[in-house]
Amino acid sequence: MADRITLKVTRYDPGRDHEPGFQTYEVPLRKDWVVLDALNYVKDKVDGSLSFRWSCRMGICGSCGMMVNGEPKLTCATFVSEYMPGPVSVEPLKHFPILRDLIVDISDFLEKLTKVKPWLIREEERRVVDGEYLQTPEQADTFRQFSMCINCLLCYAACPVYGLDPLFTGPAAIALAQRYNTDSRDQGTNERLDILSQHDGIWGCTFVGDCTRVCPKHVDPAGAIQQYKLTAAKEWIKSLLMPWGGR
Amino acid sequence: MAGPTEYLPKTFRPRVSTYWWLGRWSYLKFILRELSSIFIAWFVILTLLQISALKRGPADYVQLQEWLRRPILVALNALSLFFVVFHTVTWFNLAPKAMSIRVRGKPVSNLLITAPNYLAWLAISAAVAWLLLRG
Amino acid sequence: MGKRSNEPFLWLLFSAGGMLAAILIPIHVFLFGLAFPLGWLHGPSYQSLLELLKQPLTRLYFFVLCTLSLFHWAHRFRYTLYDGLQIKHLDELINTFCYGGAALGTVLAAYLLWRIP
Amino acid sequence: MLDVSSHDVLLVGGGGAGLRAAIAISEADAGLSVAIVSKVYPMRSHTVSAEGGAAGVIHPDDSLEEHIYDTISGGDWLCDQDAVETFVKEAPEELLRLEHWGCPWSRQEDGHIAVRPFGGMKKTRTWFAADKTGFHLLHTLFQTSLKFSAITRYDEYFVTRLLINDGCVQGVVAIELATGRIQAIIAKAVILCTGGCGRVFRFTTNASIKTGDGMALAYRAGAPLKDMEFVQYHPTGLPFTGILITEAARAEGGYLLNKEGYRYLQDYNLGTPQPKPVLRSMELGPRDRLSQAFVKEQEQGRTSEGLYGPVVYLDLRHLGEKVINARLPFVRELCLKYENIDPVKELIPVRPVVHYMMGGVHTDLNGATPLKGLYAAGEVACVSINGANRLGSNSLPELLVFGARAGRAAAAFAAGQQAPNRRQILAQALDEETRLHDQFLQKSGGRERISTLRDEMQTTMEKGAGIYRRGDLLTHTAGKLIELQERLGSVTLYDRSHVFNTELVSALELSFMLDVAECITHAALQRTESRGAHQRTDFPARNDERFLAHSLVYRQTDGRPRTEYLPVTITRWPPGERVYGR
Ligand SMILES: Cc1cc2nc3c(=O)[nH]c(=O)nc-3n(C[C@H](O)[C@H](O)[C@H](O)COP(=O)(O)OP(=O)(O)OC[C@H]3O[C@@H](n4cnc5c(N)ncnc54)[C@H](O)[C@@H]3O)c2cc1C
Ligand code: SF4
Ligand code: F3S
Ligand code: FES
Repeated sequence: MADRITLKVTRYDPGRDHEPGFQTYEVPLRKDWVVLDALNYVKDKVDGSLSFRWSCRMGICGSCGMMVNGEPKLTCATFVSEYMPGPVSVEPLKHFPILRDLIVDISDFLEKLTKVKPWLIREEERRVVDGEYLQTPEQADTFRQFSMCINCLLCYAACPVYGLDPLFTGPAAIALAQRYNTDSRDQGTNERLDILSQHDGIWGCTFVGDCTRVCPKHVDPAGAIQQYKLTAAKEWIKSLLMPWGGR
Repeated sequence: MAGPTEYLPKTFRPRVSTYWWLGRWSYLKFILRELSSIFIAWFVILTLLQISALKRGPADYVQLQEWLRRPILVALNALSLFFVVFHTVTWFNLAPKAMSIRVRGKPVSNLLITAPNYLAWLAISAAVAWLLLRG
Repeated sequence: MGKRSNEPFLWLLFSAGGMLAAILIPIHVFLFGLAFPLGWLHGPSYQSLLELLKQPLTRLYFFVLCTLSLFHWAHRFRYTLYDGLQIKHLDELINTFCYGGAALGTVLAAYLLWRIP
Repeated sequence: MLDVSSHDVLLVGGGGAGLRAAIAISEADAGLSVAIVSKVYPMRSHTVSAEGGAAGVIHPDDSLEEHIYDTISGGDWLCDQDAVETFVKEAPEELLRLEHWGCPWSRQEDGHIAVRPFGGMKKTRTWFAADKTGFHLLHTLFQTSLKFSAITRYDEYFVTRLLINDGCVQGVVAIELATGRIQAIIAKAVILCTGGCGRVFRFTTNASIKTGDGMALAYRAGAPLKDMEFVQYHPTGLPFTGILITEAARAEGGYLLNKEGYRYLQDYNLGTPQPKPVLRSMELGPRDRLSQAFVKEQEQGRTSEGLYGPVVYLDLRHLGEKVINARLPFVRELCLKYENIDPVKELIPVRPVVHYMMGGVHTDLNGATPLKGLYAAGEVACVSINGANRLGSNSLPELLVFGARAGRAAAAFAAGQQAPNRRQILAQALDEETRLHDQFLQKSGGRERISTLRDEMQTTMEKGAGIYRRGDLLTHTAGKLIELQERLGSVTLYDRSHVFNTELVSALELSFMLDVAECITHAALQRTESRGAHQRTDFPARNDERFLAHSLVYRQTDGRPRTEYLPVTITRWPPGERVYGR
C-alpha cells in the first residue's frame, strides 16, 4: 500500500475569489483514516485556513457531508483507502450555495423542514399524568425508518430535481413529514398535506431515486415521497366524492 | 475601514449542467426510463393507425402491413420493444416503494409485491397472444 | 381546504397508464411491431381482426389503453422536458403540448373506435 | 458594524438541555422572546450521539427510593441529596412529556414504554429508543421547538463572552460564523447549555464541539466551577476516534485481553475467568475499576503499542458472526464503518477514554448560578446529582429535568427585569470586538500553531489528570498549562477570512479549554483523597472528614484558579461504602 495519497479539495473564499477552485494536498494514507481525518490532517499540519464542518466523527450528527469523487458521502464514514491510488476529490455538497471552501448554506433546508410541520399534531393533547400514548412495536415500526434521518442532506445533493428547482421541498423534509404522518399518535396528516400537495411539494419529484441510494441511514426518502403521493391522491378522490366532507 | 466585521453574504451557486443526466449511471438510467414514455406514445400512434387502416378496408390494411416491414420501422419497433420492456421492469421494481403494504403490522417483502406483478404480466401477455393467434 | 393543485388527478392518470402500459404494451409491440411483420408468427387475418374489433369490449379495451397510455406519456414527458432540458420556464407551452396532445389523442381514439362499422 | 438584538431569555447551546429549556420558557409564557444561540445547528449538538438510554422510574416493581439510592451510592456520596430527589421525582414526567412530543421510545408488545437494565442501576428503569436514544431525543426536541414562533434561533453563532452590567449577566457577544459579523445579543437572563469539555483530553468519546466553552465563559465572568476534578472514563473506547464500544459487548461475553492474549482482569481482584460472562465479575466489573486496571497493565508493559498509544484488546471472535450480528450489530457497524475493523475476525483495540464531566458551573436546583441573571443546565452545569461518578443513563434525564427547571426559573426572573441598559452593554461588546481583532484576526508575527498547543494540552492532561493522579504530576501539569496559556498569546492564524473562519473558532475553543483544564487540575491537586472518578495514588482512601464537600473553583484577578469547599447536602442517606462484585 502506498503511504501517501493526493487530495483535491475545493477552495473558495468569497472575500477574495470569484469562483471556487481546487487545491491539492498530499496526506498520509492509513488504513483507519476516513476522508475527514485526512482533511483534519491538512487543517492541523498543513493549511489552517481550510474550512469544513464536522463534529461527532461517528456518522450521527450529520454535519460532515461532502462530495467525494463526485458522490455525496459522510466524510467521517468514507475511508481514504477506498480511493487508492488517488487523487481523491473533495467538494462541497452539490446543489447548495457554497459559503466557503467545503461549507454550504443549508438554511433553505431548515426553512422547508419547519414548513412541513415535523412535530406531533393532536386535536387534543393528553396530559402527562394520564401516561403515554399507547403504541405497539409494530405501529412504531411503520415510521422508524423515516425517523432515522440525520439531516445530512446527502439526498439533496443527489437529487437533480432539487438542483434544478430549489423550490422543491426535497427528499429529507418530505420523509420527515411522512415520519409524523405514519406515526399512530399523530393527527396532522391533513394539515401537512395542504402544504405538501402544492406543486413544489411532492409533485416535483420524478422518482429519480438517487436520494435513497445515497442515504447513509437507509431512510428511503424516495419511498416516502411515493407513499405521500398515493395518500395525496386518495385524499383528492375523497374530496371529489365528498366535497362536503369538511375537515 | 474594511473591518473584519464586514458583512460578506456572497455565496457561490453552481449551475446544474444541461447534461447532468450523463454524469452518473443512475441518472442515465433514470432519463432512459423517462424517455420510455415516448415509445409508449409511439405505440398508441401505431395502434390508432392500425385501427384506422382496418376501418378503411383490406387494401389499406395490407398497405400498412407492407409499411411495417420496412427495415426502418422494424428497427424502430425493436427499439420500442426494448424501451417498453424497460418501462415494465422499472415500473414493477419501483411499485413496492410506493405501496408499503403491511399485513398484520409487518411490512410485506418487496418480492411478494413484485412477483405477482410479473406473473400477471406473463399471464395477460399470454392471454392476449392466444386471443390473436388462435384464429 | 387549502389550495391544492390538480396534480393528484394528473398523477393518478399517469400511474394508471403506467401500470396498464407495463402489463399490456410489450406483447402488443412484440406481436404487431415485430413478430407479424417479420413473419415469425402468423398474424390473424384481416377479417378476424375486424370481427374482434367490432366487439364492444375490445373497443373499450383499446380506448382505455390508448387514453391512459397517452396521459402516462404526457405526464412523464412533461417532467423530462422540465428537468432534462431545463426549460421549466416554458411551463405553459409544455403543459399545452403534453396534456393537449393526450387529450387530442383521446378524442381521436374515441372517434376511430366509435366509427368502426 | 456591531449588530445588536435583544430578547427576554437567551440560551447558549441548542443541545438537549438548551432545547428543553427553550420549550419550557415558551410554555411558561408564550409572550417572552427566547433566543437559542448555538455554534452548530441544534440537531448537530452532541446529545445526538448518546446511545444507551435515559433512566426514569416507571416499572411497577421499581421505586423512586431505589433510583435515588443507586444514584447517590454510584456518586460515592458526593451528590446533593435534595437535588437527586428532585431529579428522580421529575425524570419520569419529563420522559413522558417527550413521548407526547413524538419521541419514538421502544415499546413493549402491549404498547407501553419498554425499559432495559443498565450498569449501576439495580432495577430496569432505562428508557431507550433502540440504540439511538440521544439522537431521537434531540431530534424530537428540535422538531418540537420549531412550532414555537417565539423562539428565535441564531444557528452557527459562536459565543465568545458574557456581557455583565451591575453584577448582572445581560447578554452575550457572538460571532456569526457565516459572515464573521460580531453581534451583541442582549437579554434579561442567560442560560448556559453548552455541554461538556471532553476535548480537553486526547482520547474521548466526545465530539469536536465539546470544548467547555460555557464553563470557561461562566468562570471568566466570575461564577465558580464545581467538582471539576471528577472526569468520567469509559473503559472501552476505540483509540484515535474515541468511538464508544458499548458495555453490551462485554455483557454478551467479550473478553478483555492484554498483549499476551491474557484476560488480565483476573489479576485485579475482579474474579476468575469463566468462558461465559458472570455479572459484576471480570469484564463486567465497574467502569472505573476496569479503566484503572488498564493503567496498571500499561505500567507493567503489558499493553500493545498502537499507532495512537497503548491499547488492550476486546475479543468478540469466539461469539461468532451469528451472535455478533444478532446482538451487537451496531458495534460491528461502528468498527467496520469508522475503523475498518471486522470484530468477527479481528481483535478490537480499545483503551479507556474520557466520556463525561461530572463537574460544571455551580447551580442550585433551579439552574441559577451565583451570578445574577446567569443560569446553567445540562452537562455544563453541576447541580450535583452526579457526585463523584455519574451513573450511565442519568445524564439525558438530567438535561430534561434541569433544562426545564432552569427555563422556568429564568423566564420568571426575566419577567421581573427591566430592559438592560444598552449603552453600557454595548461598550463591553465593542471591547470584545477589539480584543478578537487584536488578539487573532489582525495580529501579525507569532509562530505557535493551534494544533501543537492543543496536542500538548491533551498530553499533559492525560499524564497529570488522567485515570490515576499524583501530587507531583498534577503540579507539573498545572505548570505546563500556565506555559501553554502564555504561548497562546503568540498563536498564528493562517485564516484571515471573515466567512466561516474555523481556525478562529479553534483558537477561541483552545483558550476556553485551557481555562477549563486549569480548573480540573487545580481542583484535583487540592482534593487529597480518592473518591469515585478521582483517584490519587498518593491518597488512595476516601476522606469524608475533610472532603465530603464540593470543590468550587473561582478565577482570581491574575487569571489563576482558587478553590473553596462547600459541604455536600445529606438528607436521608448517610455516607456508606461503595460495594461491587458482592
Ligand atoms: C458517546 C456518548 C454516549 C452517551 N450515552 C449516554 C446515555 O446513553 N445516557 C445518558 O444519559 N447520557 C449519555 N451520554 C451523555 C450525554 O449525552 C451528554 O451529557 C448530554 O447529551 C449533554 O447535553 P447538553 O445539552 O448539555 O450539551 P450538548 O448536547 O453537547 O450541546 C451543547 C450545545 O452548546 C452549543 N455551544 C457550545 N459552545 C458554544 C459556544 N461557544 N457558542 C455557542 N454555542 C455553543 C453547541 O452548539 C451545542 O448546541 C453520552 C455521551 C457520549 C459522548
Ligand atoms: S434522508 Fe438520508 S440522506 Fe437525506 S438527510 Fe436524511 S439521512 Fe441524510
Ligand atoms: S432523487 Fe429526487 S426526484 Fe425524487 S426520488 Fe429522490 S427526491
Ligand atoms: S462528523 Fe458527525 S456525521 Fe460525520
